[in-house]
Amino acid sequence: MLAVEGLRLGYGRADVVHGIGLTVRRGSIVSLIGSNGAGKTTILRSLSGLMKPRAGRVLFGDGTAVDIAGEAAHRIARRGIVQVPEGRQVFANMTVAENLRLGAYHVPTPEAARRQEAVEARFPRLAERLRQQAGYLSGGEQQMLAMGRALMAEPVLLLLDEPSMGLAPLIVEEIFSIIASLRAEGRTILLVEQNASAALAIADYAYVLETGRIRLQGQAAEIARNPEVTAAYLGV
Amino acid sequence: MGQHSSALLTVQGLTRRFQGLVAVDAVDFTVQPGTVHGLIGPNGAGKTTLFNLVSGVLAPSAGSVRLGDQPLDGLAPYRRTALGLARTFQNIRIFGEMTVLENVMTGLHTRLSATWGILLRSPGFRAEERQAKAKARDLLAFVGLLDAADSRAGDLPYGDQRRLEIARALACEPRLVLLDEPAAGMNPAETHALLGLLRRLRDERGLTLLLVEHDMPLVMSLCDRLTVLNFGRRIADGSPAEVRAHPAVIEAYLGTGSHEVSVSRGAVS
Amino acid sequence: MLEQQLVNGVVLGATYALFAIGFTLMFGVMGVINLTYGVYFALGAFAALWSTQGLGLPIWAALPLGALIAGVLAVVLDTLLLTRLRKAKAPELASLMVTLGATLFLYAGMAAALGTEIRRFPAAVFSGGAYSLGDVRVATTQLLILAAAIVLMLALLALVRGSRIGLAIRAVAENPDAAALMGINGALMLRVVSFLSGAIGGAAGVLVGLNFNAIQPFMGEHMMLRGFAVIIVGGLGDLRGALLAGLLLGLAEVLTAAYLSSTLKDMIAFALLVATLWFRPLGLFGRAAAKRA
Amino acid sequence: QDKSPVKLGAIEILTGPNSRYGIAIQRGFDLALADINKAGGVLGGRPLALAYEDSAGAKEQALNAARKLIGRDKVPLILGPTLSNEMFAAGPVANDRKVPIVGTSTTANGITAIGPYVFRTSLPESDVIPVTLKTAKDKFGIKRVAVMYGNDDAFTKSAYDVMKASLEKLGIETLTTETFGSKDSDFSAQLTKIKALNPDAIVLSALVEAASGIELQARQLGIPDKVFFIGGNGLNSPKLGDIAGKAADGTLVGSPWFIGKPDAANQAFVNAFKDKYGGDLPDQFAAQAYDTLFIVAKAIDAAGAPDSEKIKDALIKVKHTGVMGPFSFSDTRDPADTSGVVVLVMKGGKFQLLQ
Amino acid sequence: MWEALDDFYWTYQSLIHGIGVNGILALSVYVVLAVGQLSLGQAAFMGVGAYTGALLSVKFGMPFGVAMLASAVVPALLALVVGGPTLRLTGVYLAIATIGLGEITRIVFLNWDYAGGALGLSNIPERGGVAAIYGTLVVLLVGLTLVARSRIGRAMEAMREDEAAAGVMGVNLPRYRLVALVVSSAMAGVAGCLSAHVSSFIGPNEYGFEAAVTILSYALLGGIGSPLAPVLGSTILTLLPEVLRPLADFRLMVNGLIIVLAVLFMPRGILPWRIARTG
Ligand SMILES: Nc1ncnc2c1ncn2[C@@H]1O[C@H](COP(=O)(O)OP(=O)(O)OP(=O)(O)O)[C@@H](O)[C@H]1O
Ligand SMILES: Nc1ncnc2c1ncn2[C@@H]1O[C@H](COP(=O)(O)OP(=O)(O)OP(=O)(O)O)[C@@H](O)[C@H]1O
Ligand SMILES: [Mg+2]
Ligand SMILES: [Mg+2]
Repeated sequence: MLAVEGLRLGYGRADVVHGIGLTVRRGSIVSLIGSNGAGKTTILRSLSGLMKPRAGRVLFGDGTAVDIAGEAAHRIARRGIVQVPEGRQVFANMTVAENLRLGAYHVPTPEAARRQEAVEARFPRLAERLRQQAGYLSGGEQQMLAMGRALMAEPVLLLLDEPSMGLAPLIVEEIFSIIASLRAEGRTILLVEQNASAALAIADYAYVLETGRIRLQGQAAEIARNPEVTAAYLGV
Repeated sequence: MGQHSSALLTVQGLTRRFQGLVAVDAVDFTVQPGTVHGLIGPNGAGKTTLFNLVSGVLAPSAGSVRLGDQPLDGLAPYRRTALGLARTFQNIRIFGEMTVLENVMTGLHTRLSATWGILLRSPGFRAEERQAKAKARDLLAFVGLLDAADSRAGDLPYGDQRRLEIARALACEPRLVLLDEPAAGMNPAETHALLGLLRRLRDERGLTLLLVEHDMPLVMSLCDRLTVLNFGRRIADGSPAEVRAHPAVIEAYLGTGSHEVSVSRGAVS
Repeated sequence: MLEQQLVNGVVLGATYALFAIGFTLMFGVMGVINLTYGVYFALGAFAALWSTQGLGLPIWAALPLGALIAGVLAVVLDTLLLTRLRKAKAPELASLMVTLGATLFLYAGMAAALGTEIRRFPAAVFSGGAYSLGDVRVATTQLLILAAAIVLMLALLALVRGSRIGLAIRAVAENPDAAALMGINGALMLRVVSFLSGAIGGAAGVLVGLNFNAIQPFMGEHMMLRGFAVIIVGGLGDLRGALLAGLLLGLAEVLTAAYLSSTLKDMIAFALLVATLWFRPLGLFGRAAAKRA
Repeated sequence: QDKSPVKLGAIEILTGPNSRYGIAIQRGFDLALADINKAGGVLGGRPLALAYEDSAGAKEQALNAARKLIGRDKVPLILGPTLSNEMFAAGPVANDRKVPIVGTSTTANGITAIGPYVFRTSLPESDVIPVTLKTAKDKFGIKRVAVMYGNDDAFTKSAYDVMKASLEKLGIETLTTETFGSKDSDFSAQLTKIKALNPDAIVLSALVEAASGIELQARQLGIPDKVFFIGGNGLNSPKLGDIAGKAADGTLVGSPWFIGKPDAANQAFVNAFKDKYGGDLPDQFAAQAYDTLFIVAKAIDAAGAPDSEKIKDALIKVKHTGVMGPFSFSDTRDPADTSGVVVLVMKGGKFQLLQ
Repeated sequence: MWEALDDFYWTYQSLIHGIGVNGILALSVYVVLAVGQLSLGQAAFMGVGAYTGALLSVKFGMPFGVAMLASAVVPALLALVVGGPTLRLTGVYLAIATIGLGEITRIVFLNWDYAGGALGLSNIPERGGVAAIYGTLVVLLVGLTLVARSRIGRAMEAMREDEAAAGVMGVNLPRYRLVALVVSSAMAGVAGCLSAHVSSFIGPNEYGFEAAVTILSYALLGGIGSPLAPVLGSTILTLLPEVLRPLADFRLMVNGLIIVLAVLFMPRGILPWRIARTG
């Protein structure tokens, strides 16, 4: 579904990601872990087109894949690759309902309404706040909104950047069960999480990133057992 | 309620409404000096709003806040800072264009007094600046950021920015520090380091902390006492053990036991 | 006399409103103080002049042509200047400065190319007609201005508030990156807004030029000051606000001149501005940015 | 024998919103320059030359230009600047350096009071307006008028001051005095008020942009044609008829010059101007400039050398009969002779001599 | 040789005055921008200062020192009066409110016959000159640099970046905003007084919207990282029209073009560097 080859990324003069490769199979959850500043967010931004790669290919699709490296973000989004960005990035001056509608921007209104019902069912908190300006939501509510907005698009490939950040334990559980159910629906997910143990618990495959290079990769369960990983990322 | 008159922070009947919504609803609690007091609750429970009310960023609809014997009601944020209150923000708000050291020195603002001396470069002013700089470097060393003292604050990785915010808050020479989700966005190893740092603040520097955090292992192992909010109301108050067993808290916030998944440490161990 | 003065006030107000609607769209949506707006006003008028004089078109054809040309220039300038700054994440005020430079350039260019003499539409263009209702007289062009202000406002309102495009425009204005993640073509939306506001500025220039029958490269400069007052009194970016505040200002000016003193006329606009901000720091319809500590 | 050109300075508004005044003046100068040089120049065969400096209508720039012309180019005399405001800034500088400076279009009060080196060839409003108003009273018997003036401009305001004084002197009743900004385009409030007062005429001090707008709107609001306008110098421009068309019919202005003046010199000037500038007609600014350069050339010849002090002394004695009629300076360095003032009336979009 | 030098100086005297005066104006707008506010009222304050100084000199024959002092105090008082309500405004709203203030001031001068009305005030005696202008400029430049490199400078930059956070750090926001406005208006007033006494004539239209935008543009072109930056900006913008004189008809166009290119390539100002504020 997604194959990244030789991806090189950077800001200004410095390279931050040094030619990495990743593969994400259709219908799987792939987890990307790494410490602060390793370059996880940078990678996700390049996959969704917010940042142009300096080198490398990003092949998307099964069979006859196309190279989407460097394509404009809105085109990539139309292909069904949707990102829940770091720092939530909700439209602060718009209402919750408008934010959700924007999530399904290219979908006719009746269909969008149907999807919104589903999202509201998942996040009752948002349903209570539909007419509130998103900027006034609490941090966790905003995170739910960012997630709900992405679900409105019914993405083919979902890129999640720390979706559980700032959420209460109960909601974190909810988020992970949503991720699991999305896979069950046949969607594909690339997951960046600080909460590595939880991420590895639901992922099929995992990559460990260290200062812009892939350090380790393998079945999620194996990675979770790797002593280096447990020491560095699971805080044991 | 068993309040001690020696409480450092006393919150009484604190209420804040936004149009129809009651974000903080007649909340009472006290924070004892030298303790770490946790404030937890579901998303949107009103924790950050309560911080805003205590630090003076928002005005309450009703209720009062006292720091020691000093009522804070109606005081602007800078006055509260001068009285010994400091805070960090849930969404990091460092001064990105300034250097790391300058960020911390800004925290010292109320502790410096030079005015005319600035224009005259008086010895008093220079001594004061020298001391301020030394003090700021001390604090950076304390949070482990001394090496980054001269870099642009906005270039720091996320976790470092959080620690810088803490150092900057400490520079205000507070008696009470309000920390809003300091561990958000940190991985378990970093959270662990943060835990050590916060402990040292309490144990070595004798500071009092009021902490909002969703990372339960951190909260449970650090806090001396917890207050739980839900829909703006206080639903529980007590020691971590008491709160963990409180049915209403489990129902509203913690979930039924299986929070191994959600809790960062301990799932694999 | 009062009736006639009310008509005068409403017509003057409508010219302010018409000018301000495009301005508030450009200013409110794109978030930059765009000083080039006055140029579109003059450019629209000149384009209409040229098409009636040079091409012999009737005025109803000259109006859209004037709007079109002004709109296109707005898009070109936005692409050349503001988009670049936006991409470079330059500080907000840099865009004010760049529009200042562009304005100097454009005014000087227009003055060089078109001369600074006042021009007027050929007599044939004018129906020149006026309706009398008892003592009250209203010219056809005045009715046209009034109608145009209302129609444009309603159309824009329908577009911005009532349609998906409007939602997308607001999203792009607020957070271009996030909007792109929603599949919205931000560059296109900004061009749409630039075009619309430039075109409205141009159309306003045609109509106002026609009404006072005096066209001159610097004709937009004077309007800018009033434009600022109107969009701030109305609340930045708010179309209804711009319409209402425009009418309010027009009426206030005319009634001041009629019943107090014409020397106070110029003052009243700004007194109204200051007074409004005193009681409503964000104007009549302005909303604070939703941002919390 | 010295054949090097004698270079004079000229400060005019050549760019920006008011450049049409400066450009009209420049054209007048250029035409005169060509004529003078064709006839052998000055000082027995030295060509005359002009160094133009743009002031863009800003007094700082007029000041900088004056200093540059005097200090660096060392010109013996400066023509201009265009606006009275600019002269108030540049005049003292030239006067201090004892370089004569000759305004061709500055009509405000107090210009020549700046100092002994400041001259002007334009008739101040105080010489022209009383003539116009008196003619209007005598010929049309006006008794009650409304007054309108642009109150944010030194030129229109000072003309208004003259109007006010001479209306009082003539015993004409002023029903109301209305003001406007020189860049306004809507005058309906003031005109509606005036209409209700039913005056015999409207006395107007405005620049031509505003004036034409006012006249158009007056008719649009139904102020009858018999209520005519009486204008100051600002209305004395062919543009008024061009822009306001029929609405301007009946407008009276006083003028030091008239395009239709039948004498040969004037007709030759008008035709030469039209030829040189693609059919554009000269206005009084061009005519004043044209004459001024001849006056200055005569003074240089009389002075015998391109020397500021000598030119100054010669200027005050110059007598010249140009397109505007006979000219000489008064003791206060203003035009001495006001007999050339004519009253014009607008008919069919063109000014004609009032019969 | 001396004569040539003297001539040179005389020729460019107004320009030299202009650069100094505009430098002071640039610093005055810098003071406001430095606390994160946007003012288009500097021209009005300058006008108030110019009229105050000129009236004292022309009508009362006061010594220049008194005129200078008064031309700092009167605009400062005006700022103090309007300061209260305008402090609630932010960003563009403040900028446009100050435009309104400027227009009202202009109209007051226009209709104030005692001060010459539309005709302005002429025959202002020549006082101060280069020494006073550049003395003031240097004193302000040094003073502001010293302030910038102190706790006050840090607080100002903090306000500019994030007001709420600065407040929580103990910065008295309303006080800083008000003081900045008052100080900057006093500076603009002094600049007005100095320029009135070297140009012999002032008129109400010199202090309108265009002047306000020009003054703001000094700081925008130069940058606000340090007090030197806006002064550099004003110097360039003052010199530009004179340097471009030979281009005649195209000079305003080229002037505009240069500004556009400068901003496109240096959006943070020609002198974007900030000064260290670590004492
Ligand atoms: N806009 C930027 N300009 C310059 N450097 C940047 C920028 N954004 C990120 N960086 C740098 O790039 C590196 C990778 O950052 P990135 O945000 O991708 O890391 P991350 O793995 O997502 O970290 P975190 O866990 O903190 O979110 C870091 O060293 C960071 O400092
Ligand atoms: N300015 C405001 N206007 C309207 N509603 C607000 C405003 N600020 C907060 N709220 C609402 O008040 C409630 C409490 O918000 P608050 O930010 O205090 O929650 P929180 O407990 O900090 O949550 P989280 O853990 O998600 O950060 C939320 O439902 C939020 O939507
Ligand atoms: Mg990240
Ligand atoms: Mg919170």
